[in-house]
Amino acid sequence: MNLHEYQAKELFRAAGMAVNPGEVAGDARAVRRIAERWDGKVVVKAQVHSGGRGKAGGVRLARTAGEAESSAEAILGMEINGLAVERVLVSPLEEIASEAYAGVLVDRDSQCPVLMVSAEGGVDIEEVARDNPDAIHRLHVDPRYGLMPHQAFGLAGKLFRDPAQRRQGARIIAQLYQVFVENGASMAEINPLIATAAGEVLAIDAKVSLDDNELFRRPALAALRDPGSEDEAERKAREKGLSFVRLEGNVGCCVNGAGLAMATMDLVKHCGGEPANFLDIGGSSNPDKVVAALEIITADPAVRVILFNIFGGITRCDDVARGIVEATRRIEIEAPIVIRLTGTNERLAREILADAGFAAGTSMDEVVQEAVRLAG
Amino acid sequence: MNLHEYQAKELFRAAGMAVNPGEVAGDARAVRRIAERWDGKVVVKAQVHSGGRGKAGGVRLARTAGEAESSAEAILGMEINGLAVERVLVSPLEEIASEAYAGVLVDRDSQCPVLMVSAEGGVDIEEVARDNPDAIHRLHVDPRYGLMPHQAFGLAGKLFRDPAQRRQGARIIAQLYQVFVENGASMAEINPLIATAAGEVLAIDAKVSLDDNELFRRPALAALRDPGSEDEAERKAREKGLSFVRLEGNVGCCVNGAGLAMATMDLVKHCGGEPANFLDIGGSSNPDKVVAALEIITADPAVRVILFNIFGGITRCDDVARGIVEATRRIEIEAPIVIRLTGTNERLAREILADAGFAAGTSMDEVVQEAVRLAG
Amino acid sequence: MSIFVDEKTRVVVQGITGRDGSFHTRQMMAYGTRVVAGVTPGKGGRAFEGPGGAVVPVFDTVAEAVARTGADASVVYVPPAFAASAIMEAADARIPFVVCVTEGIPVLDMTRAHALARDRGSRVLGPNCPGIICPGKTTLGIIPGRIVAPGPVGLISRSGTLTYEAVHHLTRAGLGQTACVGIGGDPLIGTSFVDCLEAFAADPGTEAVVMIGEIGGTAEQKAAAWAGENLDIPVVGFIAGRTAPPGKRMGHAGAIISGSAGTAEEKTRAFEENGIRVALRPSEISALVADALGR
Amino acid sequence: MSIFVDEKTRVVVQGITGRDGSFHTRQMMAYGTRVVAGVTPGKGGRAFEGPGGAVVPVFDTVAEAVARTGADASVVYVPPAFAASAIMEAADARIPFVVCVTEGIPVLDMTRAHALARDRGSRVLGPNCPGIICPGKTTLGIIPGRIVAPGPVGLISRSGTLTYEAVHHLTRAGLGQTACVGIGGDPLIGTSFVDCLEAFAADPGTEAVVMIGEIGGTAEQKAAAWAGENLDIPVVGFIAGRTAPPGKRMGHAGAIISGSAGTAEEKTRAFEENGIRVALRPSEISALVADALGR
Repeated sequence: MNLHEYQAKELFRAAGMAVNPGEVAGDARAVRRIAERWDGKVVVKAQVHSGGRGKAGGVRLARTAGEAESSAEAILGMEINGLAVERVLVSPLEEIASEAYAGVLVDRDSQCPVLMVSAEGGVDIEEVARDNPDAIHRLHVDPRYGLMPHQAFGLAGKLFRDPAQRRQGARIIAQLYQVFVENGASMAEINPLIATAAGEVLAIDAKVSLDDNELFRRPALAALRDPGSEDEAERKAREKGLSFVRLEGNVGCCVNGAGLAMATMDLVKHCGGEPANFLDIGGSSNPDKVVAALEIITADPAVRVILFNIFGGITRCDDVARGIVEATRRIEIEAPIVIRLTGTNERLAREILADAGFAAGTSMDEVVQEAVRLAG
Repeated sequence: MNLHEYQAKELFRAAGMAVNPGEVAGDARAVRRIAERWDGKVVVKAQVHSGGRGKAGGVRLARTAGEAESSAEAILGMEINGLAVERVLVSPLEEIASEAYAGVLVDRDSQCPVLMVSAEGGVDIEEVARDNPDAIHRLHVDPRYGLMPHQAFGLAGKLFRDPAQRRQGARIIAQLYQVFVENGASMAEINPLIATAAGEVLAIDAKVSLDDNELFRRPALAALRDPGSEDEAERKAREKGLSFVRLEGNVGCCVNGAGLAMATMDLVKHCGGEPANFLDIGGSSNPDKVVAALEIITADPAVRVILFNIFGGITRCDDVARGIVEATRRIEIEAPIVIRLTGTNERLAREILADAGFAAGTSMDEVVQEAVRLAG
Repeated sequence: MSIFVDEKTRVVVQGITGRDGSFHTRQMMAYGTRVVAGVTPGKGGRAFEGPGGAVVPVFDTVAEAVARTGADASVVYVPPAFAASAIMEAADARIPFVVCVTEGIPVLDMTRAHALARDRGSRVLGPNCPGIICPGKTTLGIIPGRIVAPGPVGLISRSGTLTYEAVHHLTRAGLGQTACVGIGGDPLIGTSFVDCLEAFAADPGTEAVVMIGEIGGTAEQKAAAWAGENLDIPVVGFIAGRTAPPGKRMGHAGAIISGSAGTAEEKTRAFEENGIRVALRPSEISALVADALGR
Repeated sequence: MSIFVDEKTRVVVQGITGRDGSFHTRQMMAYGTRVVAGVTPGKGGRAFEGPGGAVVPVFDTVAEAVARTGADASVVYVPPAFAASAIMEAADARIPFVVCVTEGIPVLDMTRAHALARDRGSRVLGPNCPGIICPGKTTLGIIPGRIVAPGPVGLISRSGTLTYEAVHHLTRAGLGQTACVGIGGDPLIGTSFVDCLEAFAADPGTEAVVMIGEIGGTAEQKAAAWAGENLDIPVVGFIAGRTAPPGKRMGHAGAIISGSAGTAEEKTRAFEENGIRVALRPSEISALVADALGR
C-alpha cells in the first residue's frame, strides 16, 4: 500500500527526522492562505500515487501567494497516470545546495533490507541505476543486528564531505531505516535529501510503501489508505480477498492461483486474444468469492467473454461451479462464459453446471482458444 | 544499582505486566489508610536493598487496618542487614494457588541473557539451585533474535499446566525479558510469580538491578537511586569516580587497579592485619581523586594506618604524591601513611613526597608488613 | 529417487488442529507421508485422528515433538501473523527441513526467520508454497497426490496450480517425476531454483528438469546460469507473466516487475542462452521433456 | 615467539585523536608497534603525529582504514557509550583481532558486540583490559613496555596493575615473557583464559604459564581443568580477592562473588587439583616459575 508524500513525511517526523515543513490542502483558496505564511515562496505538489509527478506538471513553484493559488488550481483535478489529484502539499521553498538520494527496501537475493544512497539525488533513481550504476551505493543490513551506527555513517560519507553534514546525514539514514522497520514498510525513500544553502541536511520528499501483509497488525497505518486513489474494481477485489489487476483487453479471466492466472492471460494473448484482467480467486473453496469475481469482471464494459480456468487442488471444482450458477442467478451476465475445470470434485462440478445449462472443458488450450474465438 | 520492589513493579507495569496493586508509604498512619481500601487484608513489606526481608521480620500480613498500622510501625525504622527501613509497600493479600519463579540475568559463559524459571517459587532461588538444581530451567536468549515466542511459551510450560495460565505465564516471561533489555538491567526477577485461587497469573514480588554502566543514558532510571539506602562513604566514592567497599579492619588501603587493590587487601590479611576497605583510585592521574580517597578513608574511625600501593602505568606516581601532600594540607590526618610507589614518574614522586616529609618504599611486601605493624 | 525428503522422513505438522492443517495432514497421511507429530500451542496432549484410525500425538512445542518422536521435517500451516514465528520455532528445534505453506507473511518477519534458519542449519521451503511431493514416497504440503507419478523428471516451480497443470501433462504423457517442488511465490523464499537444481543434479534418478518461473526478481536468470554451467541433464522452462504490466503485483507478492529487471522476456532469454528450451504454453512442456529424453 | 599478534601485526587505533587514544598510540609506536591507521569519525583525512616524526593517517571508518592500509588488528580507546559500536565496526570490517581497553561498557551492549564478533570471525580481547604485549615485538593496549622482557613465560591475567606487579617480579628475576595478556575484568570478555592457554600451548617459545585470576565467575576453574587435561608445560597461579566479601563488586564489574561460586577458595582448589601451584603473594610468583622451569 502506497502512502502519499504528506503521510510518509508524518512517519519521518515521528521518528525525529529533519523534514521540511508542509501543509496539505484540497482547494486553491486554502493553498493561498498556507502560502502566505511563507511569503508566497512555496512549492505546490500533487499528492497522488504515481511517479513522474514533476514531468506531468504536478509540482509547481510559486513566488507569490497568488501564484501558489493558481498553481493549485492547475494541479487540483488534474489527472496523473489516470489518477485524479485531490490534494496538494504546500511547502516553503528551500535553497538547495546539493541533492542526494536515500532509500531502503528488502533485497530478494540477500533476504535482507538493503539501503541505497546516491549523491545523484533529485532525479529518477532507476535512471541513475541504469546510466551510472556506480553512483549508487548499497548496504545490506543484517536483520539480526539492525543498522549499526558505523554503517549509517559510512553511507552518509558517500553523500556529504562536510563532517557536520555527514553526521546529520547518518542520523537521517538511521531514522529512514527505523521508519522502514517500525512501520512494516516494503520501501521507504527520500529523493531528494538536500543540503540547504545554510548547510542543513533535510528530507524534502518522502515515499513509503507499506507491506500489505503488515496492515492487519497496524490499524493506524491501514487507516491511511486513500480510497480515492484506488481503482474501484481493485478496491472491491481487495475487500473480497481476490487478487485483481485491470488490463486493456476483452477476455475476462477467472483463475485459481497466481501462476496459472498469469499463464492463462499469456495463453489468451498467445492465441490472438487480449486479457481484460488478472484475477486469482485464491485457494479457498468459496462460492461467494466466485460471485464477487464475476461481479468485478462483468462491471468492465469491455469484457466480451468470461473465461474460467480452474485446476482443483485445495480449490474444489464444485464450489466454483456453485459460484458460477449462483452469480448467473443474481446478476445479469450478457457475455458468454467458457469454463475449464479439472481436479478435486470435478465430476460433481460438471453435474452442477450441466443442470444450469453450462458445459465445461478439461483442456486449458481448447477452452482458451474458444474464449478468444468468442471475444472475436 | 538496585531498585526497590515498588520501583521495579512500576517498570513491570509499564511493560503491561500483570502485577498485584500496591502503594508505598513512609509512616504507619498512611499505611492504615491504604490498608482500609483493601478491608485491612494486606501485606506490608519493607522497601530495602537487602535479601531475606521475610526472615528479618520485614514482611508482615495483616487482617485489619489496625494490624496493618502496627505492622508498619514495627517495620519502619527497623534495620535489615544494616540498612534502615524508611518505606513500606502495602498490597492486598492474594489467595495463592501456586508459586513459581522467573528471573533473567546475563550469563558469563554463553555471553547471553539467560532466563531461569522454576515451579518452586516463593523460596530462596539460590537454595533451590543448590538443593534441587533440576527444578530450575534455563534458557539462553540469543541477543541477535531476542526472546522468541516459542521460547517464552516453552518456559511457561515448566510452570503451568493449565493452557490459559501457560499463555499468561508466557506473556509475563516475555514482559520480564522486555523490562530487562529495555531498561539496561543486570538482573530482573519475579519471586513469586503466582497463580491465584481464581486462576490468574500475577507477579507479586519484583527485583530489578540496573547495570551501572547503563545509567548515563537513562537519566530517568538513574534518578530512582535511593540515597538513603547507600553507605555514605560508598556514595561519596561513587560520586568521585572511585571504587570503594567498606570492610571491618583497621588498615586503610588506597591502590590503583582493582586486581592490585584486592591483592593488597589479601596481603594485609596474609601478614596478620585486617584491611579496612577496598579502594581503587582507577587509572586516571588526578591528585583530586587521591584527596577524595584520603577523605573517605580517614572518615572511618577504625582506620589506624593508611597504606598506599601504586604501580604506575597510566597512573602517574607524581600525581598520587601531589594528591597525598595536598590532602595532608587540607585535612587533619592522624593515622600514619605508608607508601609504596613504583613505575611512571616514580623519581619525581619521591622528590615531592620527600619535600613534604614522606618516605616511600618500592616493595609491596615490605610496605604492607610495615602497615600491619603500625596498625598494631 | 527423490530430493530433500523421502519415505523415511518423519514429519511434524505445525498448526495440525487448524482448518487447513487438519485437512492436509489427512491428505498427506493418506498419500503415505509419515506424520509422526502435530504441534498446536495449548493443545498438547491431544490426539489427532488421521485416516484409517491412525492417531498422531499433538504437542505444545516443536521441541517436545522432536524430543518425543524424532521428527526431522516440518510442515507449517499457521496463520500469517504467527507463521514466521512457527518457522523460527522449527529451526530453533533444529528441524533440518521446514515447509511453509502459509501465504501473506510480512516480509520483514521473514528476514528474521530466514536468518535464524540459516544460523540453525535448517532448509526452509517457501513460504507461500505448495510444498514438495516425491511420487510414491511422501508429500509435504498440498500438492494433490493423484496428478503425479514416479518417474525421471524433476520439477521446480514458483507457483501452485500452474505446477499442477504442468505435472498433470507430464504424468498423462507417461513422464513421471522424482520430485515436484513448489518453491513459493514470495519475494523471500528459503529454497531457490538453484538449491533444487543442485539437489536434482545429485539425484541419480532425475534425468530431466522442468523449471516453471514467473515474472519478478532474477531467480530464474541465476538458475539458468547455474544450469548452463553445471547441469548435464536437459532442462525445460516456462515463464508465466509475459502479458503482465510493470509495477503491478500479480497475486504473488514476488510477482512484480520493477524497472527492467524481472520481465518474462529477460527470463526467457536467460533460459535460452543457457540451453534451456522454453515452452510457450503449459501443454508444450511435456512434449519438450519427452523430446529431450529421446522418447 | 608470541601469541595472537607479533611484530608484523598492522594496527589501527580506534579513537586515535582522543586523550587516551593519542597518548597510548604514541607509547605503542615508541615500543615498536606498527600503527598503520587511526579512526575517528568526522576526522578522516587528518594525520596523527607519532613519536620521531612518524605520521599515521586518520580515517572516518574502520572499513576505509582496512581498505587503505591493510590493518589486521585494532585497539579501541573509545568512551564507553560508543565502545561496543566501535568493536562491532571493527568486527564488521573483518578485523581478526580487536583489543578493547575501554572500561564501563554496558553489558547488554557487549552481548551484541560479542555475538557479531563471533559471526564475523573476530577475536576480541577485553573489554576493560590492558591489552597484550609481546616483549621486543609489539604491544597493543596500555601495558608499560619497560617492565617486560623477552623470555619463555606466558602470562594471562584478568587485571591491569596486578599484572604489572607480577611481570615486574618475573622480569627482575630474569624470567622474560613470550606474551603478557590482560583478558579484562568485565563479566563478558571475548578472549578467555582457556583461549590464551590454547595459544600458549601452540607456541613453541612458551615454557611456562602464569595465570592471575580473581574472584567472580568460574573462568579460572575452567582454565584449570583445561590445563590439567591438555597442557604439558608448568602453570603457576594467583587469585586476588581472598578477603573480598560476597555480593560486593570489587572495582571490576566481573569481580563479584555471587552464591558459593566464584570465591578465591574455589578457584585456588581448582588450580591445585589440576597441578597448578598457587602463589599466596604476588612476589612469590616468580620464585614458583623459576622452580617450575628448573632455574
